[in-house]
Amino acid sequence: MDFSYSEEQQMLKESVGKFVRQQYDFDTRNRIAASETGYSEENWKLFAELGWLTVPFAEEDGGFGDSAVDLMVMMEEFGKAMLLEPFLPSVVLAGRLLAALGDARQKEELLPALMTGNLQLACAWAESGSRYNLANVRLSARGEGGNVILSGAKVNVLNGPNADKLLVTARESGAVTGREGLGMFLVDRDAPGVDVRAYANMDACRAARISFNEVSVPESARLGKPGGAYEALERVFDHATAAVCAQAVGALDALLQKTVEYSKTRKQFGVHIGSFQALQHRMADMFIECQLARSITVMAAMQLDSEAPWQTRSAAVSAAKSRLGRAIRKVGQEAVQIHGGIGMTDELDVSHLFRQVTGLELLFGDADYHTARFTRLQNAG
Amino acid sequence: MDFSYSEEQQMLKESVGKFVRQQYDFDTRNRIAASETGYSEENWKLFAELGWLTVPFAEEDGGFGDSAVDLMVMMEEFGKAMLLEPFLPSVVLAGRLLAALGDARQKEELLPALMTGNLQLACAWAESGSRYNLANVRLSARGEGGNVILSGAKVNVLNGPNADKLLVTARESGAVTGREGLGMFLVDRDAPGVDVRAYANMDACRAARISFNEVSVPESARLGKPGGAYEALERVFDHATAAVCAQAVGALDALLQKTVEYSKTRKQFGVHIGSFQALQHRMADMFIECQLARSITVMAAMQLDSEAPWQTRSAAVSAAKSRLGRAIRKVGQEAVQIHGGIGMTDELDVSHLFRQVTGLELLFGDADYHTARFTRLQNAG
Amino acid sequence: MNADFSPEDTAFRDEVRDFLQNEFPAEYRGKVDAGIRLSKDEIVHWQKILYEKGWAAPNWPVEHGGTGWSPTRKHIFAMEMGLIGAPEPVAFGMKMVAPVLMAYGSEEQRQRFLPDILQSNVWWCQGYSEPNSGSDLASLKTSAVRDGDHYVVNGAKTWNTYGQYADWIFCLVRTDTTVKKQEGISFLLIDMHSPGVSHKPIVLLDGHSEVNEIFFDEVRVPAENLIGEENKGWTYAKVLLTHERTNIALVPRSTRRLRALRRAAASLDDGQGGSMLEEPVFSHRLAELEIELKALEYAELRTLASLSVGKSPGPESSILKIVGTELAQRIDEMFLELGAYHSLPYLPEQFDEGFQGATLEPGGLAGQGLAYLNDRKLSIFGGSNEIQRNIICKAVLGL
Amino acid sequence: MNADFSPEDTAFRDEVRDFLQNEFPAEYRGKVDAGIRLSKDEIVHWQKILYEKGWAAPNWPVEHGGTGWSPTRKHIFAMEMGLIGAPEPVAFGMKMVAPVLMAYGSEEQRQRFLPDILQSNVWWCQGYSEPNSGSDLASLKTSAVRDGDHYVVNGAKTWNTYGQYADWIFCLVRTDTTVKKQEGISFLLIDMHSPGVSHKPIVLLDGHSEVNEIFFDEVRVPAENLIGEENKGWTYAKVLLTHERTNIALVPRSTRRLRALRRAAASLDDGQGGSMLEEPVFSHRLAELEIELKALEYAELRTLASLSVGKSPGPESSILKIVGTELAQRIDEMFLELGAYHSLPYLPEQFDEGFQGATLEPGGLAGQGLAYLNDRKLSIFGGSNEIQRNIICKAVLGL
Repeated sequence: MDFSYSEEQQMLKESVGKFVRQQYDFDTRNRIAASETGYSEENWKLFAELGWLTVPFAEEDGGFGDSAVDLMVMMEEFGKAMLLEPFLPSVVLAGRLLAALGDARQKEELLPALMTGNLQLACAWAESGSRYNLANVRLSARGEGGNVILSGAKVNVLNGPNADKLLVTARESGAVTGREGLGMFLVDRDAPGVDVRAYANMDACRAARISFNEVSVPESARLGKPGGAYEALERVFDHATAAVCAQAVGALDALLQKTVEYSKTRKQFGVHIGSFQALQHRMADMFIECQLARSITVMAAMQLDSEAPWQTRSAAVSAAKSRLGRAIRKVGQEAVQIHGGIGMTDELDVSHLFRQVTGLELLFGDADYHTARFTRLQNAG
Repeated sequence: MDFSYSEEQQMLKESVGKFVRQQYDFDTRNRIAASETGYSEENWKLFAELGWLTVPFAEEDGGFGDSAVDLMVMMEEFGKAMLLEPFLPSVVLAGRLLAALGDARQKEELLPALMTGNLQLACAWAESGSRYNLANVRLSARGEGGNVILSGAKVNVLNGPNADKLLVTARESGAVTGREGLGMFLVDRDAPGVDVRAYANMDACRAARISFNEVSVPESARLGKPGGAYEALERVFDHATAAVCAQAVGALDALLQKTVEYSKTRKQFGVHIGSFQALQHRMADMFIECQLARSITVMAAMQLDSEAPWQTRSAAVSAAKSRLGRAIRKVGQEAVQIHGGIGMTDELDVSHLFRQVTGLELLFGDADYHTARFTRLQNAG
Repeated sequence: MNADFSPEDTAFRDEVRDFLQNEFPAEYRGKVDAGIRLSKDEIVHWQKILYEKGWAAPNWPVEHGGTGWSPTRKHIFAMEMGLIGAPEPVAFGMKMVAPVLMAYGSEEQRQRFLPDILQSNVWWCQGYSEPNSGSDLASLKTSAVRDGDHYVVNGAKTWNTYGQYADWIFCLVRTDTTVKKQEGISFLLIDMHSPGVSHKPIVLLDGHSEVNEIFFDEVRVPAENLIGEENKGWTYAKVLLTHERTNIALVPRSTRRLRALRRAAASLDDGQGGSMLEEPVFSHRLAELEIELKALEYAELRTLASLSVGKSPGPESSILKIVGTELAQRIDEMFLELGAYHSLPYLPEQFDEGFQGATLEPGGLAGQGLAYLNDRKLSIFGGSNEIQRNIICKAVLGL
Repeated sequence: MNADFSPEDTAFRDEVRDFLQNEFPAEYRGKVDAGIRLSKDEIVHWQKILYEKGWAAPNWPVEHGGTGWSPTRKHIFAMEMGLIGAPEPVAFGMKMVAPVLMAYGSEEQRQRFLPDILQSNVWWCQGYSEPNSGSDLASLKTSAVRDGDHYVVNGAKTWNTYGQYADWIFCLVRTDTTVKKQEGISFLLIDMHSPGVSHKPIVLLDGHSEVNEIFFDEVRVPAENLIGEENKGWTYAKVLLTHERTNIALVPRSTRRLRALRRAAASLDDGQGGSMLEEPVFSHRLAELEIELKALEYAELRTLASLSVGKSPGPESSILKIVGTELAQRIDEMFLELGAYHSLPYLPEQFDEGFQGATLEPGGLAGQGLAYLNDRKLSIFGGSNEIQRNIICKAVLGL
């Protein structure tokens, strides 16, 4: 066992950390959030230049190495700064799905463009009734004259408004919740029949509700085998879930730090509120939550990079996301409460961090969902 | 709606309160706990003289009126003093069962003796695998030549070691968890085949594990109709459960009061520990728990005495016992923790109160059991 | 003790229920159910309906146009209003400044202000907190300096709920800076339309600005607008803070929301083939909240009952505030969880009057993600729950 | 970062596992599984087996007979010991007084005391807390007055775990009453068989007396038993308090108990026709504890790893203490709930050596009700969790 960062990881951490500290302060972030696309094209180009967009890909795909620990290092810094650029949905999620399911032609056509910052992707997986079950898909795919016709609707398509292409899960056969019969298709965001309703999520990142009204795509738009997308989907989501945990760890640390700092400057009844023992012990508990959140996120990343059976790795990820859910609830709420009224306002970054972590709490499954998944995976082992 | 005590209730409260304050201090209680029978025969006679043993019975049975609120008033005081006398198991539980199920002859024979303090009863309902489900009974009753033969074992028979007669639930027909087919029988504690293993519970009250090895009783020992004991059983247990809630309310108040007092006298780091805000806020939360516990216990008692359908009344009792379970956990643990090491010791009443409430937390069903029962009853309504 | 309503109270409940069914406009009810905020005009219109019925001020004494109801009836009325989602009278006039006027105002002040409050002709807001005072209310700095027949007011107030709608504000102002902080405070009524008064909306977690900062720049206030004696304002404010905190436990609101939660859970998929109400862990937590609500409801009823026999509510209201707000927040959490991805969209505008688009969320979930965010205020505003715990420690436990 | 054990560490784990399977006496294992306490003789016997193997002191440096293991191997060893239920070396000698001797004792003291600790020839106990000191350890009053070549000790110590078995006690005593309370304390070793030493068992919540009060009445202690300098004892004790708190998180123990809980739940009826493990709410909570244990285990591993690169553990050990003890207590709560009526009997004697009767509880539940009671101590002793939170506030958060 080894808990130290490699030299490359140390460099990555410093590089990302330097960027967010120097070029991503709260005001800058607010300006980006208010812009048309909700992210900075300039930053995106910079990420590509710095090679960050290659991190979640294997070397044979032209990537940096696809290590969950590398990703953790980056996501933590992104979380601290509440990064708006669609690294998670476009690269970690959709990009890795493409790498996992695409054939040589598809990968050659798209992955280099993605890694050089010239292509935006989005994954459309969730539906109104699916909750967090990746296999719960009603959107249908049926063959018609050599083409595939997609009909249905997706919700919470992260980066949907800005994506050039969508990776869409579709039911080809089997029951609504069946793992078999799930297909994956590449669809142009502007294709006829694709109706995008764009909005912002709590964390100010852009998302969309997308309807597919008899959208026709060629067979060559299929990713992977017919009806055989589920396994790769689940594994890619495990990686993305671990990345979300790391993002939350960074954000929770920021919430704790800002709360402690505020408590040392804010005076009430003639003394700093940080001198009230009742608040002190609650901040100690916030610190404990942050440390446990970090520890279990490290575990998930290390396990993902290990040789353990997939079931063990998935269980580790679910353990982490479940625990993060509880840590987010506690640290987030306490940060706002200890700040008092000012912590409720749009003016202070605390309220934005709180919204970010609340979104992360639900993304890819909340604490209850992942506790149940952990039990299922562990008992199967 | 009316939340005030009647004059009689006020008198009852004062009479019981005076007794426990003047004649039931901690040392006296410890002496009684260490005695052969674990309760005071003298006190029992006094209770009879004061008419307390008639409280849970209807006037037509020679009782005081069978009001849940009356019972609440008494049990609260008993809980404060950690009363050892078997009022709950012998009178509230077994006595009321007898009143509910017995025929005129059985009642005439036994109820007056019970109310004058000359008879001790116990109810044997729980079994090793039954948990809190009253209907889960494996102990079998089969007819044989006009007699009934009982075979099986009961656990946690409160007052079992001191009871003259046992009221025993037995499976006459139906599945192990069936409500139909449940019979109730009066058995002499000394009857052949009855094997009593006596011990003390956490609260120092005596209990027994009792085996019934082919115990033969006449048909006249049956209480109620063949296989028809369940409904009365459940209702009597609702009353007994509300009484347990009231007992816990008294004990929790005592725990809070002792903790607050201790915090005002115990010095650490040169000041009273009660001046530490972190402890203050935790004591405020203990107070809140005590108030909510009291409020919901009042609700259960008032509902039991109301004209509401039984389902509503039972749901109120389960709501109360569920909430009490949580209050007990919190107030009990905090009382010990805030006392520190001294709260762990046998010398201080706090540890005995903690053991008492821990027992009450489980008796007749813990928080989870009653939360589930509440849901079931409410959804059926 | 007796849990049953008397036949008269039962008849009263039926009367209230019928009245609300018939008179609370269906259009408003639809908006409330869909999470859309009522406009000022709509709220005022509804209050005038209550006024016509004689029910505008359940807690006022009869001589000022109140109802004279027993605590049981007040409870019944509040519960029925809450269950149907009808907005309560805006508290700042009806529940906050009015009792102060009745207790400490001059006869002239009462006649001048109370009728307009009762008839909802005038909208009040509260000027207590300041940007730097927080829970330490008495440290307020807004100054009122006597100048002939006027006070000249300078300073800023914050967390003014609905300040943008208000015609008048009741303020705590500092009239003496040379004495202990509590002793130099006066209670002053200020016309919001006076020159020098301005306000700035504060955007909160849910993207809305229901609260404001109010600025006073050389505002001249007639001295006749002073309540009671100069420098006695803290006493009046404190009495107000412990009294008249009816419905602080939010029982009717939480009752309505828990019922809505149960309905929504029954209609939503759990993603595995069942409904969320059948999901055992979710359903267990829901039951725990329903049980907590019962405990809270009876705690409130017991408090009301002890009031009716002449005792003061005192620190009991701190319990109701703490438990009531924390329960309301836990209900919000359950809605947040129930919504899953439907809880994420941040579209404050869809709950404004006049929003044209379709909401994103399925039935029962509209705005619940935002409600979770916004209701963090419950444990902060109105005397933070930390302050309430301090009150319990001091007033009850003697710590 | 790398989660996998190296092949060498895997081989080491197998060696430890085999050794424990073969050498930890089956009789002892049966007792531990049934919740029966091992006697002093049995514990000493087991420690001597470890000594023969060279594993008696995993954390000691090699020159004193320790193992010189890496943090990973120490972790493996502690985990395997915990999983089989083998008692750890009694901490007072091995983990508490020994490091102080190594750091601050004279060469003569080391040679005199360390070998007997290593070989478990001598049983130590701790004399820190006093009846009136509690968490405010430095307020201790037991006095040691120099009289020629001796100190004369008077006073009382409390919460002495296993004081009834001990041959020696290490004590904090006051040698100067004229200075700041921390500055007049010395660290003294006292032979428990000296005239004037007596002890009184303290019965705790579970009916047992594993702790004692120790009284010193004019006890004459040779001055050569003083560690380091007079009046510097607080420094030595403090170093001890933050260092060498290995296994403070109770990870191996909690791992074993959670596995036992899962096994027991699978075998016990839920009263409704299924097993308790199938009961969804129970099973959900169980999973939450298993997840908490993983977080704790990695928190501990991260702390150990940072130690191995030369950093001091410092306040991290406070986190491990708080989370570890609270998790252990939550496991106890689950056992309590699982047992239902089987958790109620109060029969301390059935877990003593030599108890003849049959236990009352079905398999897996023996003594769990008492364990719940007894383990309330975990958050009180060893520096209460309140004190640990204070340490975090001061040392980490700068509050």
